[in-house]
Amino acid sequence: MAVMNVIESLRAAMAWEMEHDDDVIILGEDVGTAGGIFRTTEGLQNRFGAERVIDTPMDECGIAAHAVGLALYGLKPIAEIQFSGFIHNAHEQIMFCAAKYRWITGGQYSAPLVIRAPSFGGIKGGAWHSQSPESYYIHGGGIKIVVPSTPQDAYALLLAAIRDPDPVLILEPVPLYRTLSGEVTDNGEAAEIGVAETIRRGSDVSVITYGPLRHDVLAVAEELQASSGLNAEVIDLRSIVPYDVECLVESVKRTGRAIIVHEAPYSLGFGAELIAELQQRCFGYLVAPIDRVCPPDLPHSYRVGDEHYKPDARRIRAAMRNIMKYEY
Amino acid sequence: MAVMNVIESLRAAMAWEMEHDDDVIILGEDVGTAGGIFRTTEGLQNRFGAERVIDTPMDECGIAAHAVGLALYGLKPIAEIQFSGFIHNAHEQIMFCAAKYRWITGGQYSAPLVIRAPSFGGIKGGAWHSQSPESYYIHGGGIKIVVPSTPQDAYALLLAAIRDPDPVLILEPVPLYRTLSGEVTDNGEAAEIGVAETIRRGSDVSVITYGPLRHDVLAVAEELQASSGLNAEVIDLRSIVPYDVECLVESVKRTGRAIIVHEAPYSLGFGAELIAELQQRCFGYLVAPIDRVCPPDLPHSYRVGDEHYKPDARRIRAAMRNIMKYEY
Amino acid sequence: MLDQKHQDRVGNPREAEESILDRAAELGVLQVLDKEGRANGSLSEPDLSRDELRYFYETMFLLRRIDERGWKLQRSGRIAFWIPMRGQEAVQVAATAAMHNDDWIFRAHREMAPWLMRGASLNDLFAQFFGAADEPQKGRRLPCLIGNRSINLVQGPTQVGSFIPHACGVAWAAKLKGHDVKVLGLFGDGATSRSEFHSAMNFAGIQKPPVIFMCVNNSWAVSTPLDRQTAQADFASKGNAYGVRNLRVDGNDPLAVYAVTRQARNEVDELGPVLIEAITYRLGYHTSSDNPDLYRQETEAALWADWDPLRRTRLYLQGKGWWSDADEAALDVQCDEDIQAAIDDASSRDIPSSQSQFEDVFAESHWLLESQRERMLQDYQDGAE
Amino acid sequence: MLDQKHQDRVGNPREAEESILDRAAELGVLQVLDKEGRANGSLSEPDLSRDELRYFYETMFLLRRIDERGWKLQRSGRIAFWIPMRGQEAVQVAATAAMHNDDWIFRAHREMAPWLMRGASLNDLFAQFFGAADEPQKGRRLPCLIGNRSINLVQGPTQVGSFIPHACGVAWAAKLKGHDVKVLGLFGDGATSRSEFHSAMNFAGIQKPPVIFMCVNNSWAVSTPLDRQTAQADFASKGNAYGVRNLRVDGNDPLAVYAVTRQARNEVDELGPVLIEAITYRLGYHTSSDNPDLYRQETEAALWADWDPLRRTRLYLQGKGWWSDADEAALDVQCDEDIQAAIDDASSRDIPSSQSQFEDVFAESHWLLESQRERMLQDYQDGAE
Ligand SMILES: Cc1ncc(C[n+]2csc(CCOP(=O)(O)OP(=O)(O)O)c2C)c(N)n1
Ligand SMILES: Cc1ncc(C[n+]2csc(CCOP(=O)(O)OP(=O)(O)O)c2C)c(N)n1
Ligand SMILES: [Mg+2]
Ligand SMILES: [Mg+2]
Repeated sequence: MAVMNVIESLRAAMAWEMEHDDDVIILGEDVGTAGGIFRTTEGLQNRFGAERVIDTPMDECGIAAHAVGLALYGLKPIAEIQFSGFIHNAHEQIMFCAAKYRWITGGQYSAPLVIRAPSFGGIKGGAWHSQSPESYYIHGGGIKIVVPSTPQDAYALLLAAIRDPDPVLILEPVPLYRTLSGEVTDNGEAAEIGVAETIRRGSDVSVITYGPLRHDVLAVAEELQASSGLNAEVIDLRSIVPYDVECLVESVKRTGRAIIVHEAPYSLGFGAELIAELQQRCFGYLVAPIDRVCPPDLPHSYRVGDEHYKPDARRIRAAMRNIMKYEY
Repeated sequence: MAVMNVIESLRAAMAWEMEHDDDVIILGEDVGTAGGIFRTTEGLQNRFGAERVIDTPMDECGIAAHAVGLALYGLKPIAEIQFSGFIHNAHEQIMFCAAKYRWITGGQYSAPLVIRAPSFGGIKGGAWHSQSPESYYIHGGGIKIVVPSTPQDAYALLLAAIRDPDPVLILEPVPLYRTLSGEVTDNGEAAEIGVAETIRRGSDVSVITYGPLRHDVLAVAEELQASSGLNAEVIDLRSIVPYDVECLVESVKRTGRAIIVHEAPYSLGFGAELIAELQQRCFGYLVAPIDRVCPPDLPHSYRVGDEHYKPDARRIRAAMRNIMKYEY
Repeated sequence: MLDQKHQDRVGNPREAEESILDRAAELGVLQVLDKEGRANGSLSEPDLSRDELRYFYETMFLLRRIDERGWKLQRSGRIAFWIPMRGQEAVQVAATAAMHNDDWIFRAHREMAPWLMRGASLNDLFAQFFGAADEPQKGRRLPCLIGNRSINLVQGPTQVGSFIPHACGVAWAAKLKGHDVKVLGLFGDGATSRSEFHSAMNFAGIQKPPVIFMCVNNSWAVSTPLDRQTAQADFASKGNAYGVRNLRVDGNDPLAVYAVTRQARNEVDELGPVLIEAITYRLGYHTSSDNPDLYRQETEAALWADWDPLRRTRLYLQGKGWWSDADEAALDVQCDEDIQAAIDDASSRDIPSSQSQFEDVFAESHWLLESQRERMLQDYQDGAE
Repeated sequence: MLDQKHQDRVGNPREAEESILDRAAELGVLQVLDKEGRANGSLSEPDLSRDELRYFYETMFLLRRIDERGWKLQRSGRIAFWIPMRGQEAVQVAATAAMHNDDWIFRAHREMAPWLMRGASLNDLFAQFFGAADEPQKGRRLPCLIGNRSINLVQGPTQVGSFIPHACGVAWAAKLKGHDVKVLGLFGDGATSRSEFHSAMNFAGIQKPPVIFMCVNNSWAVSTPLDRQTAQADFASKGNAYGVRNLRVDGNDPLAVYAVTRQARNEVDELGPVLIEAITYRLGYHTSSDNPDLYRQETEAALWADWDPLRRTRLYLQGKGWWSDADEAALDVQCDEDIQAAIDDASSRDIPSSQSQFEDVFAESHWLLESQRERMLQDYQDGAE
């Protein structure tokens, strides 16, 4: 056990796996000599060589596409996209190449690459350095998505992603990179993809979230318990493809109320999918419509800032209070 | 009034607008000399010249990106993507350039291009020639989406798209191109974007759809009325960004039941968004969970075919019958 | 050529252009054979035996027959789609022969030679056209989009050009693993306009993986002629922008294609990747959905007829005394028989079940897919008429 | 240079490379000025008056002062971000001067000269850094991502290179409309790797719109040196792959940049687009978030110090007797005063309201955005502590 921040835990996971599996390689912009703009891969090029930790040209399409080829042959490439706001030119390569190879070849080939995408707001990043791109990678199928928000999850889910036989997109929590530390067991144990964590037990409402907001939601839940006795259950999804439907259904049936909180914009944010599924599976149990708290359908503005874009305590609190008061 | 098929009505709309507005130009692969692989732009290059009907290199990223530039300067480019399955490499250009220019420049510039994307299954097209890519263009905002499924709508919505001050994606119904004919008033009148059409009044369940399935859903509704007295309301959305929420809410509150039917895969298909919104706005009125009928989360298989992918009569019928029987 | 009505409907097909191959020497297009199949070109004859060359020709001949029968199957409605390869037989046969069987080949959409030359069966090939359940891709892809792992033949995603960096990445991986596996990536002139061509060339120039990029320039991308695809007169020299060696070869000359590809393969470890532009001509329609009359003059194909690879190869073999009319007649019969047998077999095979489409989305299915599958089956029951 | 601990942490910064400009003549890099600011180069002096040249220098000087103050504002926490332009002043000043004011300029991320030279105010520029509500982009973009329609200066989307085809498309549109409007598109060496560079060059070669592509080669893309960006030794000649004329120029020589850009503008209608590679060097950090010590030797900047564009331009002006120490001192004072005034003004302006972010998503808002806006306001009330 060691105390690590999120950057260190991600690095430890990559180092562990590179140490134990020669097929694991890293590629991306500035990941080698500079160790990545967040220093996530710092030291790895010196340790594993420039053949395994590769500085690429500034071409996200090319990074993803070459990772597909590397993976087809049997390597396990970890491709870093510098910021998830720059992933979009790789959309075709990720969703319609990597994610489809197994199916289109009748199971003959597959491209189990890992895409690391630093994501989420909170660093005054403006429209490109604050994105949550998951929705573009959920629809259509063929790629898994994990979203760790603690050092231990970062470690264990990145390991799981690397070992997974399918492509995996990992959305990393930029705002927590260095601000959140915790104990990490650096023993090469991977988490199971698809399993949520109930981080607070409660009986009044199920608040479902993922990403850095996990911490904000938890804080509001604690606060409301103290101030008003509202007893919320808080669930961190951790994986969004596939997600832990049993955990959610069990919780929502029990509480009768659900709120989804995420950083991606409203329309066709992942909340929409969760609501569609949960209203069907929990219909008779719901005493209020399922609510969602998320940014509006527009980009992140540098100067208006994170407070008025990503769900803040006020908005989470409002949703929790109002769902308890709901009457029809 | 003239009888036209969908191809002819689309062509008539473009011809009308090119005749009346010199700023309208067309670009895309094979749109000029050959008149498009579906012959939609047939004759337009001869009529309006090769400067206004432009054969481009085979580069969807470049087609969209140059259309952005042309639009920034004040032209109204209509960019054809040969099949919507080939739009994906233009995703960044469409969603993070065209759709964002107005906002990122503080309203100084905008890129009101039109993207014509032949879409939907039904021609044994396999995984790329049968796609419904709307979900990738809804999340994040900044581009409108229209989906005509009759010759008159094709005419009037394409005109509306060309005249709209914002980027518009028009998903054209490939399977209806030449199989569906109808009266079209070729008088330059555009439809209003954002308005649905209730194509069948009914009181038992609201079946909401768009695209070629409009016709399938209507047929099943008529059949079930005749065979079992089930009286379904059928709504063709026609626009999906923005969509006609008032029409939907009014209908669903009246019927108490809703089913969404579309050709895009399940997870984060547009149905998810509609359900999320409707379950909130119609909560107390719903007597059954909102259901969705759509393909599973996988691509279209050539040989398994359309019947087992896009919702067919059996699946639509089952959903309608079952929602009437729902009990909790 | 076109009547007035036709002229109003469509654009004006441009004047037929003479074959680039008529100016091969001047343009630096490498050749062994001249138009009449004589070894008169800039390259000397590669080291190929009589049997090998006969096999080249026989395979080219078979490809043409497959193409003709496939076209008819489509026209008669027995299969939904066809992608002609007529005129492009030499480049694919010779390039395949130049590679080792362990080498990976990424095909575009007109190359069936690797299938035939690497020991996969004709029956299984036709099974693909019919979408049989037991063909390697389980009947999922359009007819003619053939891929077969057992012979290291990859059919990438359907976006033209999207797989070029995959070819490069596979070669790079093989190099990192120290395997003696090279990669041949085949793509068209149109594909060079796509982003992925740019990415692949750029990465290849830097990383020097053992990949041979072969741009099969067949003069057209659907209706788009070369000068609407790029203002640069040739495709090979695009490699210079990326530090990638390159050359142009007569793609209708199997000896030349073999010679340059073989050399490229031999030298690729030492000298790095190569971009080979193989000049050929699409004699047929773009696909069964196409109508070339709208955009090109019929006379153009005639200008290429003398450069037909089958004709030239046959002349070469006859010149050597390695091919007789009797050989030709026997081959003709044999091809017809084999193809008929393949059609009979393939068309009687099972087609995939609707449930099979749920396989291979992920290595293991998950609850959501399973629930979608169950729901579909349930709906089939509940929704029966 | 690096202590052991440092070496373990990071990769090994490569050896410092001498300035490419030391080999300008040999490499065909066009120059007017030599290192010491004498008009000794391959190009003759362009037709620029004493006043114009003094204005060049004054603007370059002001740019450097802005950069220094901006950096400090960032370091002291008054603004969140800074993108240095130190060392790259000449190319942007001269290129702007060579274009007409009606011409559009697409900037990358290090060019502020158009803002200053086309009559937009210094105060408004600083207002952008502070994200003021009344700056043209409404405070939405990161500091230094400046755009201003009133002077035809476009700041495209933040994906590097994504706007290169937009520049091309604007020029194409102007040509179609018969306007005498040309376009200058500025982008870095790194941007050439992106898909959109490929698209823009390819379309430009074919359509010949009046666009001048200026690749500002500053030796680095964050930590990525040139030879990891492309195996081709220069960026200009990438134009050949697309039939786009191209040349290399000393980007730290404002006279040379002016001369070639002016000529390119004059000839662009007749001869088509040009790709100009302007060679300069990023003396500063990539951005305020960067740490160049991790990837490049400090000594490298020193090798470029003699090529500093301010130094050379000053030497040139002094050689002509057009610039004195007194001029320099006065300029220094003036810049400080103007900048201080701009900071005082800009930092006291209103910042955008939270509601302002809902503007400009579409030309007109729609029900969904409105309901999201109302819900947010309602939540602010209902969620108060
Ligand atoms: C990305 C993409 N755009 C468009 C298409 C439709 N399409 C199929 S083949 C083709 C032309 C390809 O031209 P080329 O690369 O020269 O190959 P050829 O067909 O001539 O063999 C086009 C446009 C596609 N499959 N993928
Ligand atoms: C598509 C994309 N990928 C990555 C980034 C992050 N990024 C910002 S600037 C930059 C380097 C740009 O290099 P170059 O084009 O040479 O311009 P320079 O910064 O040297 O002026 C990178 C990688 C980005 N903004 N966009
Ligand atoms: Mg071609
Ligand atoms: Mg640079």
